[in-house]
Amino acid sequence: MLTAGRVASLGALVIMIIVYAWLLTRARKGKVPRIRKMAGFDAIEEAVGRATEMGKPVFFTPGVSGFDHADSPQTIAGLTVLRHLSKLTAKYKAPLIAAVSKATVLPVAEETVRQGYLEAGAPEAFKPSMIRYLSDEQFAWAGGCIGIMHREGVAANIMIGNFMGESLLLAEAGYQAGAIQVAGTANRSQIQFFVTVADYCLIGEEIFAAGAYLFQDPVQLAGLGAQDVAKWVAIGAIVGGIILKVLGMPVILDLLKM
Amino acid sequence: MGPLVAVVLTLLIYSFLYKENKLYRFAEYSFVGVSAGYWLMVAIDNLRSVALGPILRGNYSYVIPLVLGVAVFARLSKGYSWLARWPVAIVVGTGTALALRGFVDAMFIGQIRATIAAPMDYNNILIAVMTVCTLFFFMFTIEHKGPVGILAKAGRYSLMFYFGVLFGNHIMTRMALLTSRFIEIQNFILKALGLS
Amino acid sequence: MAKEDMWGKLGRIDPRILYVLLVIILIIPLIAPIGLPIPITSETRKIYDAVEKLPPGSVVVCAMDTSGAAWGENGPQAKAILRHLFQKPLKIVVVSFEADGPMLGQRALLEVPKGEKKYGVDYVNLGFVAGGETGRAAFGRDVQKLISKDFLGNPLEKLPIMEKVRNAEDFALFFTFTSLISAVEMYVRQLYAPYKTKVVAGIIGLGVPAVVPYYNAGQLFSILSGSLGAGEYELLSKMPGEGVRLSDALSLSTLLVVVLIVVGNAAFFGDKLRGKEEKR
Amino acid sequence: MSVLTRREIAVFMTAFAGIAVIADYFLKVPVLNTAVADLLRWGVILASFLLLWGTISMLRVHVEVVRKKTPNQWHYSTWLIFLMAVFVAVSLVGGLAGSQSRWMYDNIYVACSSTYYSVLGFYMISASYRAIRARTKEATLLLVVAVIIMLMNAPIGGAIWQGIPALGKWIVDVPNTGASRGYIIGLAIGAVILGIRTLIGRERGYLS
Repeated sequence: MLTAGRVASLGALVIMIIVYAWLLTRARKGKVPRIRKMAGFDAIEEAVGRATEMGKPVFFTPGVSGFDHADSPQTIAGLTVLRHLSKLTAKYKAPLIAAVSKATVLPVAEETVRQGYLEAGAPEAFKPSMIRYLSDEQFAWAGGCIGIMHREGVAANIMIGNFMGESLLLAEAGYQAGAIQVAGTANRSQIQFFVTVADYCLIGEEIFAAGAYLFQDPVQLAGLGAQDVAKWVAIGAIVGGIILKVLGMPVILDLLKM
Repeated sequence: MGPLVAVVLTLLIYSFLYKENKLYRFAEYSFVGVSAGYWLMVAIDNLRSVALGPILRGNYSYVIPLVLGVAVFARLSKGYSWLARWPVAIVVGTGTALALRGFVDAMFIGQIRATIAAPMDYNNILIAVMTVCTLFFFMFTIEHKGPVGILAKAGRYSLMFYFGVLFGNHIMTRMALLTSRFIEIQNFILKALGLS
Repeated sequence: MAKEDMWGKLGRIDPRILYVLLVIILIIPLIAPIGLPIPITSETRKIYDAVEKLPPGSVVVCAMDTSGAAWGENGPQAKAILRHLFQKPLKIVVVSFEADGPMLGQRALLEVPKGEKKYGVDYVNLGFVAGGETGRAAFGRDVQKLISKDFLGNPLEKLPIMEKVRNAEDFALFFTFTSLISAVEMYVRQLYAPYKTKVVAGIIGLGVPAVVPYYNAGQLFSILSGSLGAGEYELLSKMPGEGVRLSDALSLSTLLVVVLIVVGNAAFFGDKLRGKEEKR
Repeated sequence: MSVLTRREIAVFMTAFAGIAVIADYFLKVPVLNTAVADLLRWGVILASFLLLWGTISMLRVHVEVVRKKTPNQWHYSTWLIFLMAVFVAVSLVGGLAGSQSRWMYDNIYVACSSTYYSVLGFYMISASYRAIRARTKEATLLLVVAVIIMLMNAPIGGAIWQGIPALGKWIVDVPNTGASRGYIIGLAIGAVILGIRTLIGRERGYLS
């Protein structure tokens, strides 16, 4: 009944489901995995501090995508960072400018920042004008962001989300404005520009750890835990498989071919 | 006439390089307008092929997705907007599951298997080592210290090779796309001058 | 002192000067081609040899998953491959799973010489299939149950070619011309994994590094890399076209980028060094 | 009726469709396999309705702009709607593959969109000069690799130093494959966990 050649995949899927379910139940009891230090996220506080010292604004954008594509997890990761960032700007009294590129993201971003200021105990410091909707069009939005960075002379530029053709433009503008830059994206054909231009970079999957890292969200921590177990399995299979194969016992390889 | 329109619009867009202006936006909205009309028609055309065709051939079960599909427009009404969730639910369910089963097979098991199955020469061992190190870099629930730290660091450096290649190829693509526009303009000029 | 000013000036150059420089560099080889040699990669040669060796009557699918934006690279690729396919006794199916595809597929079909080949008998444009990954999976499973007409509106029953095109098992070779890494991965998941279809990724240059592991693992039959790949293929099939024409300008402009990165970094480190000296 | 309006119904539909599609891949059960083949075709039909919806909601945004006469914007939106209508009319009369619609598509849409993105080529030039810096050891490595790859891609590279093409190819085939493979395996794991979360109804963003 099982399709030949796909048994190993089925096994892997079942293992992942069981591990994830187990970690989720543990998380419900308050037992969550610990997360490693991530310099990119820590740098946000440093950036805000610098902006406060200089009395210049912090610029933020969650990328070009909205919620209706496969890229929406990246937008959500960006907004998670925005919530953390707005708490910090409220705490340090640094001016914040968040520019969104999709009309659908605007209300969510507004609510996020309002919430951030409320949690930091400074709801009166929140102004809706902190969040700017520039345009749904890719380059009109990017052009708007560049304009803001130049005009306002931003001290920090934080970009987390999905970035496409405009990634290098934005990073260049931040660099020209002399801002400290923290940038991250899971877009596989743009990340290299952030690595070469930004001061701190969050690479690929790292941005999806935002909720777990910044807010210790138990469901997300359980998800990361499950992913790491799968990575250990992959590492074990590769290392063990190669060693056994060299020793003339290709057991793991045969298993994977099932 | 056609190539003239194309070249004029091309130049209008390039005027943006000097500075943002109204002509550029005119060109931008022109293409968004045509593409919107095109997408509308292509969606309808697709429906004729995949939904109406089978029904006309006598396969009446396709009436069900057709009705469910129309429910997408229930979002326009306040009272029935919940109906619009159903088609989305099915699209997301099938799409997610298709991707998921393929991810496990082709990209998890498939890639691990390929790493082990490769003949063990220096290059393939290096590939295996870099794969493992990159996986260590993407570990989140273990502190990057000690041996894990060294492996993760090596993973980060491995990724730089990948990003470097991305960088180089990205530049190539951008330059090719730009050059192909120039070729189109050149073709137009040659034709106008009667040289081709 | 004079040296410092130079570094400072280099760092603050107006980008529009650089734009003009680029335009000049691109125009020169278009007017006076240099004819730099194009080395043929093993990946491109593998595609060419495979097409040459296909038994007569084999079905080759060309999936146009491209867009207007990427046509500058995907166009030369698709045309180079189609030109060669039309010279062979093969059945050619054009289809697309991205909305912009069918029109561009039609354009490519109109632009290449078709020899003796007849529409509906030897080649067909099946138009667009929605659904992304779902559309691709359904196409591989059963073409005729999914689609009922071609892009021109003809019912499939009236097209003799379709007798040979039932499902993925009939595809001798499957090309995708795309800018999307994800599109290539969808074929690896929905055509290679279940049916072991020979998928060739005709992808724009920037997507290549991300799909190389699939080629290395045998999940992709081969990769045609950007306009460079198109140029190589044109040379192999002895029909030089856009790909070859692009190559000189590509060479020079890429070189310009290299030079600018080196000079820019020299200015940066020169500046840094100067800063350090001043602090002392 | 009130039961039907509940979000759980949709979550159940997602889970049901999803589990059927997954089971289809791993189990050889003819009834199931045929049913899922049909389900996939249903999915294609529903997806084209979503595409239709996407276009119509975009049209609504522009109609709203024109109705409100939003400054600096409504002229453009009017032009957009006009061109959209012309395209629809032309392709209703002459067919989507007809020569008039192809004319508009090739000379307006393809010409503009390809130019629009080709502008990035110019920006690459200025950014490579003004912002791309070997500020860390990692970035230095990245840039060295990038330069080798660029010289490999440009046929001129081989003329500068004969070893460049071979070195570039080795980088693409070996280190690039290794790192990219690790990235892909990690990506696949992330996608699987997200997929499971979606199918068990813990990720409901799509059901807004």
